[in-house]
Amino acid sequence: MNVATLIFWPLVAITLVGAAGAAFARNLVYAALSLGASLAGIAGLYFFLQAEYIAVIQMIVYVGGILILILFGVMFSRDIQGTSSQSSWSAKLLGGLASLAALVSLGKLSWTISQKEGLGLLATRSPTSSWVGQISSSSTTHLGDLLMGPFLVPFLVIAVLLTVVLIAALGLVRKDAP
Amino acid sequence: MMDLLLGGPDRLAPYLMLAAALFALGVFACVTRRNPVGYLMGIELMLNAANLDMVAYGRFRSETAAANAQVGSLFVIALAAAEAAVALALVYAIFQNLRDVDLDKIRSLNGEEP
Amino acid sequence: MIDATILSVFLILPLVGAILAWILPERPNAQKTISVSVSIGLLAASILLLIQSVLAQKAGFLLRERIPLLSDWGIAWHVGVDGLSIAMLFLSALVQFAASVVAAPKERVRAYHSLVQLLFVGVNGTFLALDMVFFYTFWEIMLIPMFFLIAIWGGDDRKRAAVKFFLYTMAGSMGMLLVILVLHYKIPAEGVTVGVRTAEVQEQMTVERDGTAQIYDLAILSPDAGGKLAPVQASEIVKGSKSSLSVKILPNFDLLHWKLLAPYWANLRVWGFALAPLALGLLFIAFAVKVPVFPLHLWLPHAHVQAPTAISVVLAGILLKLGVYGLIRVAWPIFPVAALDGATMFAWIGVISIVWGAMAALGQSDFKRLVAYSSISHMGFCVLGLASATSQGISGAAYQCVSHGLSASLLFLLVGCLYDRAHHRRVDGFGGLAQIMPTFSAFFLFAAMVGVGLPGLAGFVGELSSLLGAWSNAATRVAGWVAASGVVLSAAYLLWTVKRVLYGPLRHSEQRAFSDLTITEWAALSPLAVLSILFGVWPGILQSALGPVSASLASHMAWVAGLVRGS
Amino acid sequence: MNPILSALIGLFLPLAVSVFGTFTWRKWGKALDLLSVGALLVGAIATCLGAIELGQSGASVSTSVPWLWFEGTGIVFSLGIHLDALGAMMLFVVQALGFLVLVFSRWYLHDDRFYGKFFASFSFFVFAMSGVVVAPGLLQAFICWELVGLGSYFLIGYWHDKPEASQDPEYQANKPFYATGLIESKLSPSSAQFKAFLVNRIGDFGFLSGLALCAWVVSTWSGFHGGDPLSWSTLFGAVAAGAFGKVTFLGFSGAALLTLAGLLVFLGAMGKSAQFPLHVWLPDAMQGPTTASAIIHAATMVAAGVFLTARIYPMLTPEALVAIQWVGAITAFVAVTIACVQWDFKAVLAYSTISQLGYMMLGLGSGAEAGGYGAGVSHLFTHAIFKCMLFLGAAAVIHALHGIQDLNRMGGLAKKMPLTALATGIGTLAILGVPGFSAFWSKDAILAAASAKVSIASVNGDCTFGALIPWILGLGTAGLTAFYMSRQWLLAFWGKGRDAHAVDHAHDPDKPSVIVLLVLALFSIQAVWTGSLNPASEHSWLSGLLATPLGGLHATAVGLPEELSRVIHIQTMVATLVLLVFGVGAAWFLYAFLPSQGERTAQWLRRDPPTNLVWQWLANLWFIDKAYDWLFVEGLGRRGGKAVAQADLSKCFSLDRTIDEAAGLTGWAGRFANFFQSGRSGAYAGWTLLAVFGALAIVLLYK
Repeated sequence: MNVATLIFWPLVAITLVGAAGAAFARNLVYAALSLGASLAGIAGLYFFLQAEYIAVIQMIVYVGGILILILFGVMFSRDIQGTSSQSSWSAKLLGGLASLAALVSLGKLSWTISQKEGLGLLATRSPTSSWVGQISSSSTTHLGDLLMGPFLVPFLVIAVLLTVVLIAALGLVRKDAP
Repeated sequence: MMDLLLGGPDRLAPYLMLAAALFALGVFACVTRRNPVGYLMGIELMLNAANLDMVAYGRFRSETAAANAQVGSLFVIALAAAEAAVALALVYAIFQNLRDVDLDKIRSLNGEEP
Repeated sequence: MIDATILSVFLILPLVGAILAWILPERPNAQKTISVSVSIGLLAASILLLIQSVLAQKAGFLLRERIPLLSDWGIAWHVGVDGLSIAMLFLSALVQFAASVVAAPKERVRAYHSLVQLLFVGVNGTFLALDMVFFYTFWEIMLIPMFFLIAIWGGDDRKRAAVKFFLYTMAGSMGMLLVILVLHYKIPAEGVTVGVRTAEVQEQMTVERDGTAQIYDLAILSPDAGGKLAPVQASEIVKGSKSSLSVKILPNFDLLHWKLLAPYWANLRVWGFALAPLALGLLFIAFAVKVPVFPLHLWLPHAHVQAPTAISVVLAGILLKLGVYGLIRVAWPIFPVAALDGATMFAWIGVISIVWGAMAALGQSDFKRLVAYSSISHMGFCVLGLASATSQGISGAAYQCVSHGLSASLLFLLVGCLYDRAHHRRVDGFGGLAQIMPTFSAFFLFAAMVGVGLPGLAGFVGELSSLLGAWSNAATRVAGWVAASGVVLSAAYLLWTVKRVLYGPLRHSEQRAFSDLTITEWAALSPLAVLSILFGVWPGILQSALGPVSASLASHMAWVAGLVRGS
Repeated sequence: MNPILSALIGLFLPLAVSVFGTFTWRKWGKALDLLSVGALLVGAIATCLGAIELGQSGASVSTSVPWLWFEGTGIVFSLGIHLDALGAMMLFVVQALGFLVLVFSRWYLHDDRFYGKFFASFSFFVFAMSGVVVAPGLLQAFICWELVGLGSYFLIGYWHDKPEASQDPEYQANKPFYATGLIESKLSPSSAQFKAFLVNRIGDFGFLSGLALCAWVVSTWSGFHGGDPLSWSTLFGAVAAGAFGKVTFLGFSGAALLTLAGLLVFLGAMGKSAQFPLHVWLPDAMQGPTTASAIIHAATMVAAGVFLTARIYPMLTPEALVAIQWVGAITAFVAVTIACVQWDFKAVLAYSTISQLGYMMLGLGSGAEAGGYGAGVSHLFTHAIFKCMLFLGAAAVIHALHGIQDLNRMGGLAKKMPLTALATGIGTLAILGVPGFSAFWSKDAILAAASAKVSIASVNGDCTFGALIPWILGLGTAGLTAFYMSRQWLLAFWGKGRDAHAVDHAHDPDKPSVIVLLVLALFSIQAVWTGSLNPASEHSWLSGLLATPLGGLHATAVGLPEELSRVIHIQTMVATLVLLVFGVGAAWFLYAFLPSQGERTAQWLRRDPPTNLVWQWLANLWFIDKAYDWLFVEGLGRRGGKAVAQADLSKCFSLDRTIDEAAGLTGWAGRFANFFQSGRSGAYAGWTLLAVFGALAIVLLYK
């Protein structure tokens, strides 16, 4: 049990509990806030995976942007408390079944794959405690090279898409929109 | 004990298991929420689960794979942002028209009057 | 002179017609002109082919084209015409012409004409296709326009009739789909090597650039000096120096390859059951619904009664023939042994259809229903002839298809003429029409006589050949004898109708105002009548096209049966 | 003239006229008659020259073109022309009689509303019959056979717009008290033509089956090397070579199978030649114009059956011949009894025709070695001539009386139309078999043959009482023939007119028609046929002709010693003469000596139950037509048809219910599917995800 492990497991717990809150909390504001916690936890996990840039982006875009948007959206609801808009038992049953199926199937898949880790299916190189916490600048530089190199066209497309989406969103919320 | 079962941060299993759990929770949220915002949160959870999976796989495979996976997850985040923006705009539009955003009450496509 | 591209004309022309009819503004004459021009174009193309086929007098495919599309699945665009399909294409174009010329519905003209053209895309495609995927696709494509044509422009009970038609045919073709899939998956991935009949090789052989021989685009193999299978030079086959010829067939959907595999299918077992009888049974049901034979015919009178005149003409004139065509082209070649084993049963099914249809026709008071039952009775001869699996019987079945296409079209057109004037179809609502509509009466008597099978008209040749075929096979002989009673019954119901409708004093004086045939009615009727005489007086024309194909199929069946039973 | 060419002219000239006439008779009907008369004149002359060219040499000529063939079987059916002495003679008779009848028809139908149509139909009919006569094989015989049926269909239904007698107020008003069972009380021309065609089709069922049977047997015969299996030479060659012994059908083989084949083809002949029990169409066919009856019932349609039986003689086994003889004898007797009580001028002739056709079959069935073949065929020719004339005479009478056919309203016509009376009288004498007239020769030959057959059988020691019956029936028929034919002539022409109003204005036909009658009367004299007054002359012109087709068949028995044969002939002659005297005497006593037969009949019927019973039985035509009506028309046709039609529609039988259930299943499936489509987007997502991940979970867990 080293320092990395000590940080790692609480992060996992935060992520999981936050997600559970997002899924189960009756009050939408609580749900949104716990979602934020979960997203932040994931950002922390990205550090463990040496994806510092993604971690930062996760914090900025998700926690800083999308979460705020969601909180705005919550305000449109009449029943933020969730007292009257309780979902029916059939919906809960269906949701439970579907999520159980997802959990079982994905869990089984993940289990199988992680067991095969040593069988050459994936590289055996693993993040060791020696580099946990160290920021590798090369990773970000490399990412920049990729985005401006082989992934230039998708990058541009995404940029265009974002522009279009913003304009479309504006169009949708215009006063005289249908 | 978890260490023994799943390993630690230097093993692949905990990341994948966490992602699976996140995904399942996202599914549950999607199905049960009657509010579109709650629905959106479910979707965000599922997207994040996928992203986490992707980055983890990349890291445990090779340096190149890790970089490519990160580019991919970057795109996913961008798309998620766009999607959230559109979704919120839709919620606003619905709210403007119907003064409510309860998904269970929006059933015009099923032949029912709102 | 002509190559296989002409075949696509049969699909593209009606398709273009359908699109044109749809996009042009709704004006009855415009749409009608398109329909008629398309059918004339098809008629010209099919006559061109027919002449070629009559001159060639060969069993092989006159034109054939095979373009692999999805090689992994063995799906190919494989179309081709031999004498049989050319005759059918000709009949199809003729029926289309007659159906286009007569009065069409007045409302929703664009949709009507588009659907009719689309229907003929399906019909022609089925006659052309040699790949089971496309055969099935075209087979099903036919259903949709027909469904709407009955359901939109039909009589009072049109929806029910359309649904009935759809369900019967669909239920039948499900079995066909199952058989197609099973057969495909029963060809092992490494392929099957089967022997081929020398006569078939001689009929169908094509020569590659390097001089090797191919049959249906498969290299013909023969053991070389070392005993290994190797491609054979065409010249060696012509010389006859190679005796044991075989081909190797990989998983595919090719109808002709499946025909070559007939000995393989005959010995195949699935879950402990012999595959061939089951599969043949399913295929027979699929095609028999269309023919239709006795217990599966119930959709036909209903559909006929409800359908508008032109659609009845199409239904009786060409759609029923697809059933027989399917039996000749698909069911019999692939499962010859099972077909021969079941010959007695199939023959009796045909005979029951003949007698039952005729008896039911005797008891009808609705004109269209009467003609519909007469169709069932006449098509029974096709099944009888096919059951015998002899050269006479098979060509008789094909010939009967053409002649019944002519006679039934004539009868339905004439009933339509009456309906246009009287607005009802009760047989007893007419009487003595010969006095006021002499030309109509002449045509009606003529059509009845074609149906009766009067020698000198087309109907006789088909019936005679079918009967001769049935008598030539020990398994179907008794059935053939009973079937001969059909000549009495057909005379009974058709001429009784003639008597009631045409002769005697004028029964309803208001019918005195009826006009005789109009120019368009003349135009629709006379080609059919002329051909009825031509094919009756000089059957050699059609027989040159149909005979070699029939004989080839008969000897294929006999050969496979010998091979399988001998082993 | 080349016989083939002459036959082609005889075939296609009338065909051309009829095709032309079909399209033009409305416009140019008046010109069409001359065209068709001219065509048949040319045909008659040509075929006469052809027959002379062919001569009595016994040679035959034939030519054919392939018509229908089947690849891989070697079968090539051909159409063409096959002429031997018999065929050439028959062809000439058909064409010549056709010509004469047409000449007569120009007068008879001159003011008819369908004038031109008659000539078109008639020409077609002559074409079809010529086609049967020159047929080179069984198939062409069948084809033209059917066309003959079509021709008769046209001719019988000539006045197609006439109502049924039962719905005709005019007829009902004038109906005589004895009209029960009379043909005219039943059918309209359109019904009669339908009945004729349908009854003939029953025969054709047999013909077609027999044809198919022969085609099958011959094409599997080892001696068959391609070609037409049904051509006379191949067919008879196969029969002679025992091809029928090698195959089995329904347990029949060899001679039994050959008998079956022969009888099946003979069934066709029974239809056309109106043999019991398929004779019912012929009396009704009287609804056509009388001149049409003259050709249908003399030389053509009904003769076709006899001609065909003669043609297929080599394939008829002794057993088949016995059956044919019985059929002929029964037919002759049944018809002759019915003819005795008919009061309709044409009905008497109709039943007389049936009875004479029965005679011919009786003759043919007696077998070649008893002389039956020659006798039957001779009677075919002689009967053709005098029956044609009798019908034309009837036409003259009916025309003169403006459509009256009732014998009760005639009488005394001899004074008004002497030439017709003379010609008809000669015809009657001929049919009676009075010495010196043609039937004396041919009918006695038939009876002699029937007798000779018995003698041959007794010589061979297998004579049974049953074998005597056809002969006895034949003799009885001879006597009754004398009775009813003289009755008819006496009632029509003798004595005083009973319906003065009608009879007073009667007159002979115009000159050409009278000449036709007299020419035919001339040919009713025996010497014209045999070339000598001695009826037993072996070397007569016609017997020489008949000797040829099958190589040495004679009109006299060859299976017996000559003295015995002569004794039989003389016995027969004496017997028939005695019967003749009795028959004519009875007719004279009842219908000429005693007056007022109408009232007398009525009194008889009231007074004498047994007579009444017999009269009812005969007047109702042995109840055969009634039985058919009940059994086939009402029973099988109307009720059977209705029953089947209803069964076909009924739910319990049809698959409709299944279809409905299937439709219900679809509806249920729809409602089931509707459960998933609640309209809640969350539910949609839930079901989709559940399906995807459920499937994935199952796959992953149970792989």
